[in-house]
Amino acid sequence: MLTFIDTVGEAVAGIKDGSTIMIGGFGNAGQPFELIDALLDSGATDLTVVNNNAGQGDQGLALLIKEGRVRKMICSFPRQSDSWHFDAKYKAGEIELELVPQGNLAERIRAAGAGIGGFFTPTGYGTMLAEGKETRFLDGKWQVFETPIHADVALIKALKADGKGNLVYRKTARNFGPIMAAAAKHSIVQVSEIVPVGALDPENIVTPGIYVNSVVRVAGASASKEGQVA
Amino acid sequence: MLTFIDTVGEAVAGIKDGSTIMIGGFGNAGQPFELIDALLDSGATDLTVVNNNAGQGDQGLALLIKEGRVRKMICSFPRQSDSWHFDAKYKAGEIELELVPQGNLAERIRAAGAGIGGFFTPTGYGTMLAEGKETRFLDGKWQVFETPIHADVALIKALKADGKGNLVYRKTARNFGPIMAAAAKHSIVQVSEIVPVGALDPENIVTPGIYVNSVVRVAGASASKEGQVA
Amino acid sequence: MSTLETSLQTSAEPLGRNELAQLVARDIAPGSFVNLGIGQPTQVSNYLTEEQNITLHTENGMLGMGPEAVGEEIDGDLINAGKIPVTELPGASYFHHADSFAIMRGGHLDICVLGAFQVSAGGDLANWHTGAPDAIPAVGGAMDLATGAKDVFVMMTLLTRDGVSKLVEQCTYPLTGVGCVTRVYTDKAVFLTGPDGVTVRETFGCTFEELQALVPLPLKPAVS
Amino acid sequence: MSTLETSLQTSAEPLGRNELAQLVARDIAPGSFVNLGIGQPTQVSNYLTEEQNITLHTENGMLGMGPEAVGEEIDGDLINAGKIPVTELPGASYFHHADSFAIMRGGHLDICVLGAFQVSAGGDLANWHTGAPDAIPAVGGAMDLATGAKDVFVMMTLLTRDGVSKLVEQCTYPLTGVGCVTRVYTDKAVFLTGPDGVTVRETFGCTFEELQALVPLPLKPAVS
Repeated sequence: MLTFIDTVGEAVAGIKDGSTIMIGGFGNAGQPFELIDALLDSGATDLTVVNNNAGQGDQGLALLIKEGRVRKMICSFPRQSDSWHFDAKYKAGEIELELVPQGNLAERIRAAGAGIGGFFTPTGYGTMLAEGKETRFLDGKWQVFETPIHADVALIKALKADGKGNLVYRKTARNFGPIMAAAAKHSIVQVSEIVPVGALDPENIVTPGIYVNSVVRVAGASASKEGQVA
Repeated sequence: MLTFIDTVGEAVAGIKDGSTIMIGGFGNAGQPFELIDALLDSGATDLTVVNNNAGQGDQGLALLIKEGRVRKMICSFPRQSDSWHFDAKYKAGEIELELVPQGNLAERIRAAGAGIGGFFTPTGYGTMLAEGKETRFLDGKWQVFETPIHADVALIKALKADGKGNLVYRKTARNFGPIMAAAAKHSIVQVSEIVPVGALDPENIVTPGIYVNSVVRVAGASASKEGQVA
Repeated sequence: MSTLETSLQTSAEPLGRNELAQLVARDIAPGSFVNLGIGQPTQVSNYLTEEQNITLHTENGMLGMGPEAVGEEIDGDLINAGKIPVTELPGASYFHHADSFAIMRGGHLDICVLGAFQVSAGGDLANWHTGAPDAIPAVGGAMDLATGAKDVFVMMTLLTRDGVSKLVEQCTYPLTGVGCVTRVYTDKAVFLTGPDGVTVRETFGCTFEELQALVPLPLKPAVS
Repeated sequence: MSTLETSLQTSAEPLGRNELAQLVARDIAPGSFVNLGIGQPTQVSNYLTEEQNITLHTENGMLGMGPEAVGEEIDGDLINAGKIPVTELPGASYFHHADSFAIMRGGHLDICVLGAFQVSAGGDLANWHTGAPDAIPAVGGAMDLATGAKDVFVMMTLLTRDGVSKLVEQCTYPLTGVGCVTRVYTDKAVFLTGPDGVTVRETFGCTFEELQALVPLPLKPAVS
């Protein structure tokens, strides 16, 4: 059931300790900073977080990690020049890491939303990231068995939502949003604009409203030219 | 490599006997009638055809079947009130049928385009369409192993192509087009309009040009209010 | 939904096809995303109210499907899964076939309504193939719908033309899905199916005992 | 491409980084779809000509990527896989992450150009992890690129700072992909890797024999 919510605090209020949370974004593009800040304020802890990275600088996901709220990260690229909070927790043995090739991360999230119980992919075959995994020779190649990544909640940033929860995104900020919205039981979306039903062209909708549970408008959140791009 | 071709005849001229051909469309919506007619004229035979249906009335795919060009149909719904040519060939034992649940058909085509070697799905478990197939209990459900459907050629109808081969479709005529374009080695697309590079909004492109090999304009082919809808 | 259950009770007459469609429509929770199968289930859409705010999915690539198109509205590029021209409601969206079936297969549809040849006590569904040796098999999206939706409602007459119950201990027709049906709407009763057996929610034109006499498996009356 | 091969031949000096990028750029067939990895491979884009009509893919969701953005062009919503602001060329398209990696994983990219720690005689690639016990592993899209593209070109210096060949019989660093590299562009030579062993296409600032002395595996000179 779709609801429009006034504040990011109310939007994340139901998130329970121990939840698995998908967070959209690749680097800063598409990262729902305001929802992450609200999640930090909510006090929810013991979280498993699915994101491409493991936080940058002193904001967003990086702060959630710094404050010890994240038990486990599932991501493809945790090591960045400014991922110091993850680095510290990881070296202290205080955070678990499931490192996943980026394409497997995307495909496993997609599989969860599409009801696929597992799939074979050539990516990772013969590498340490496939150690212990089932392999099979298919279509002329050795392939590795990978399983879906489900989540309780997805936090996503989109450009606009209409009154049915249909979403459109902006440029490369689209990234993980559409597949995470489908993979999570409950998806919470921050948008910069809410438009009337019928204002989005049905041909151009990227995430149909069936995948959207909560929408909150965050003023200025589309202002993508602002701020620093790390 | 993308080429723009003047006639449907030239567009299909390279199709070899024994090829596997995906044909877009669901019922008549999105069915590339002109390309199918050209394929018929080309004389190519011993074809395996992938389509949701097995032809309707006395046109398109139905004629290809009538003329004995189709060795095998891979489809979900061959039995329609006007699928008499398929019916006759099937009852005479002159055509092979691989019957696939429609969602498996779509997902198997998608898998081919996405480089997935196989996947598990609950669809069909415990039914005669899963007989002899590997099963596995995953995510709390019994699931069936399904494999990708690859093709040599896809024949597709879209609304517009730009100079880079980017495609947009129209309403429910989109159906199998995008996934077939990705699954086939060579995709041939008939469009009603070719527009300059830059005329399509990058946010709204449904099939990126990387999946398109040949584009041919068919005058009036978008005239979807014309003709009979069976 | 409990208010509906108590208000409907046992009625004096069996339900006609339209009344059955109306009953199913009233049982669909507001805000639901629903797929209506080809044939009789399609009639349910005639009884959905604007207040219910139901979004209809058609597996050939659309959410927000409107009523059947008439006259000038008819557009060969806008059809439903039964290949009937339909219309588009405000807030609709289009997507390709794999994305459309991902909606279904990923468990995102609240309800799908399907016809059936047979439903078993355990909720097995048979609705795609008579099993006759000369029949041309055609499955379409039936297996995906049966397996993917959160709730699968079946609409059918309780008895065949020969007076045989279509609600059975075990299906004899080829299966569409295993243990997938949650409710069976018939002209004589509404049945709830599940791991605990078959419960009768309400009867139409017959008593519980008369109904039990027609159906070759143990029924339980609903406890409200 | 054969005209390029004969025109380049053996040069008197090792190639600088820019010359290497230029060489790779010249070897990319017109109309190709290409993904350039983070770091040195990104420089290849500086030498692609308009006539080549190359379409650049960035795995974070775009085809038709243009040059790095400067000044007013900078837009935080438009970045490449290295998280650098870039621009959009006419005919670009955006898609989500699964669709973007499907382009790569489905074998639709003609070429990807990657850096490497090591490449083996059989085309194994090691470019994501030093294997050091205290290193934080980070793989990103490297394994998908290595496995998915039709051709994988590696750009690297032939020798480490310590003078050890990065072209090796067997990789000692953790692998990114098995048997995936088809060409290795280095400052001292261009190598073609494949099931038949390693062929030297051209040398820069050294003879074939001098090159062979640096590399601990049997090389073959190209036969034109």
